[in-house]
Amino acid sequence: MSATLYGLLGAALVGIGLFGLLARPSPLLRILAFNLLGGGVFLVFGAVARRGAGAGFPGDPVPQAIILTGIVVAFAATTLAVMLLLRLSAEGEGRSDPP
Amino acid sequence: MAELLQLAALLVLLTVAAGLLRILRGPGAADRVMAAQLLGTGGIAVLVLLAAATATPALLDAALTLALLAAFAAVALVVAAPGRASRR
Amino acid sequence: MTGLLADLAIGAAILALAAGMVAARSAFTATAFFIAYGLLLGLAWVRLGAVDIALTEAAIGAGLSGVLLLTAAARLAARPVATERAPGPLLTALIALCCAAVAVAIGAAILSLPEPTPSLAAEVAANLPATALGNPVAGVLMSYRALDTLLESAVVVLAVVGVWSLTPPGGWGGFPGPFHLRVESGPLALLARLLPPIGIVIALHILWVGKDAPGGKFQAAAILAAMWLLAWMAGLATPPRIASRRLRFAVSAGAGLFLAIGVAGALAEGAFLAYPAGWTKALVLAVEFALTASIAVALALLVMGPPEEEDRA
Amino acid sequence: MSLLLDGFTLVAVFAGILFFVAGTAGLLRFPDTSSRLHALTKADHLGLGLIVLGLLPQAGGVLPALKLLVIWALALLAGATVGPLIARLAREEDAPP
Repeated sequence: MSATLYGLLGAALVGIGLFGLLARPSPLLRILAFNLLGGGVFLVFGAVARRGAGAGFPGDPVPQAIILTGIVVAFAATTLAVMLLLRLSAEGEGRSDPP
Repeated sequence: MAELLQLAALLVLLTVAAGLLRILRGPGAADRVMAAQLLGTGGIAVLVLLAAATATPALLDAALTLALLAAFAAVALVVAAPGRASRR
Repeated sequence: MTGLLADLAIGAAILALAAGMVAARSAFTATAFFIAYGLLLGLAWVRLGAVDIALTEAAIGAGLSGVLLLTAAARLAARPVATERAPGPLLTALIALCCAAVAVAIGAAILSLPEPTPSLAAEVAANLPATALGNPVAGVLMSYRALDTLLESAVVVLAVVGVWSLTPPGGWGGFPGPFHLRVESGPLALLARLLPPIGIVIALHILWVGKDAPGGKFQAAAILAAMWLLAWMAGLATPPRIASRRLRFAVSAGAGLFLAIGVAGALAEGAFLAYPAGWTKALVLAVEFALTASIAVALALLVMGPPEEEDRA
Repeated sequence: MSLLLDGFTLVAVFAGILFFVAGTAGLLRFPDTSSRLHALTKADHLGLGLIVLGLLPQAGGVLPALKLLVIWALALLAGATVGPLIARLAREEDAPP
């Protein structure tokens, strides 16, 4: 039962994240919304893993391992996005054009 | 005993959820930082209670990580709070 | 009964924070919501029986992402980026409708999942003794899906390269990260002196225990990165210049060793990333320690960001 | 003997919860920031402290008990560090320089 609940929570997070990504102009808010979207997808994955519990494990370890990898990769992507944004804001100061 | 500890974890969780109102509504940045700090401590309490209730010592490692990083996040919250020009 | 109530409370709190984040006016508010969301997501993962992921979410979601986004929010407040106009009410409503449709579709898929859920848990349990690891998730990460872990450590190295490539023209080869961020304030300096030693011991504990219980290299690496960042934020530790060979070797050593072991496995055992019979535990440990160190350095450098202009110090 | 320990655990844990509830109520009800900070630190330190204290007999082993104490020590350290920073932030918001 709780797995389905978290699956639905994941689906709702995907919806909210997508809305934030599309309807909010502020770029940092979009990066946050993108992380919400990712969190929702991982929750859906986690709910499937929880339903696949067996052989003495509280959850199917294969999707859990993939989610773990996904969280680290999503963080790497978020840092790149944030650094691009900061460079954009630094460039926006009307600095001298690069050589 | 285990059910009572799980009930205790639930009570702490509900308290922390109520504390979220301060984050959502808090007028100033300081209020939000405080609520985030309380949420961190509440989360640690829930994890510790669940560790005892379900006898999974792994949750203690999760609580340890949370305790370590809740402080780190709270400091970052304060350092980066708006209107801090004077502190920098 | 208490379990269901806990799930409902966690779910409602996460939804409230997510909605609050999207509707937030200031970036700082949204980021404060994001940190609270990360903490609650960790509890959700514990309820879903995935303590490994709860650890990772707490370390990376609440810790590193929070600091990264907060420093970004603070610096963007000083120099906002020109953003285009927000969509009009009609368009916003249309977007909301489509997003709701996506969410409902995924929800419907969740509700109609096949009843005997296809699961690989049995296969993992059957083959776990061969990997000499007790933690199934670590077993999957290090032997069955070792390729994923190798590619992931390569992604982290590439992210560092990507972030460094954003160095402004005058700043190449300089110290990573902005200059003015470091704050010599009393309480922060106290924490920066007391926490790192404890953090390092905890990180090593989590790495070591990760073989047979939830834990492992990514969680340990995130904690180590957080400790280095804390010392850096308090002005106690200055990272080496990005041009230094040592720093670049540290970032790429983990992935390099893992790749070397993979190739050696291909030559010796005929299959890429196959561990020779008696060597599994030793090789896995070597890779785990090397990856932890490399990923910790890489994650910290990612949060610090590229070097700044020298003259703008 | 174990009944006594269980009793102690329950009393301490629920006392800790009481502080959490009081602290959160303070956080929500108090008018200005500094009084909220006062409420927060109570809930923060005493709430978690009593819960940890109550759980020590249930820890089942020295290492878990040690972990519990380290968790509490870290929470205290965090509170001690963040408290003055929050106070400075609050004062700054009320009276910007």
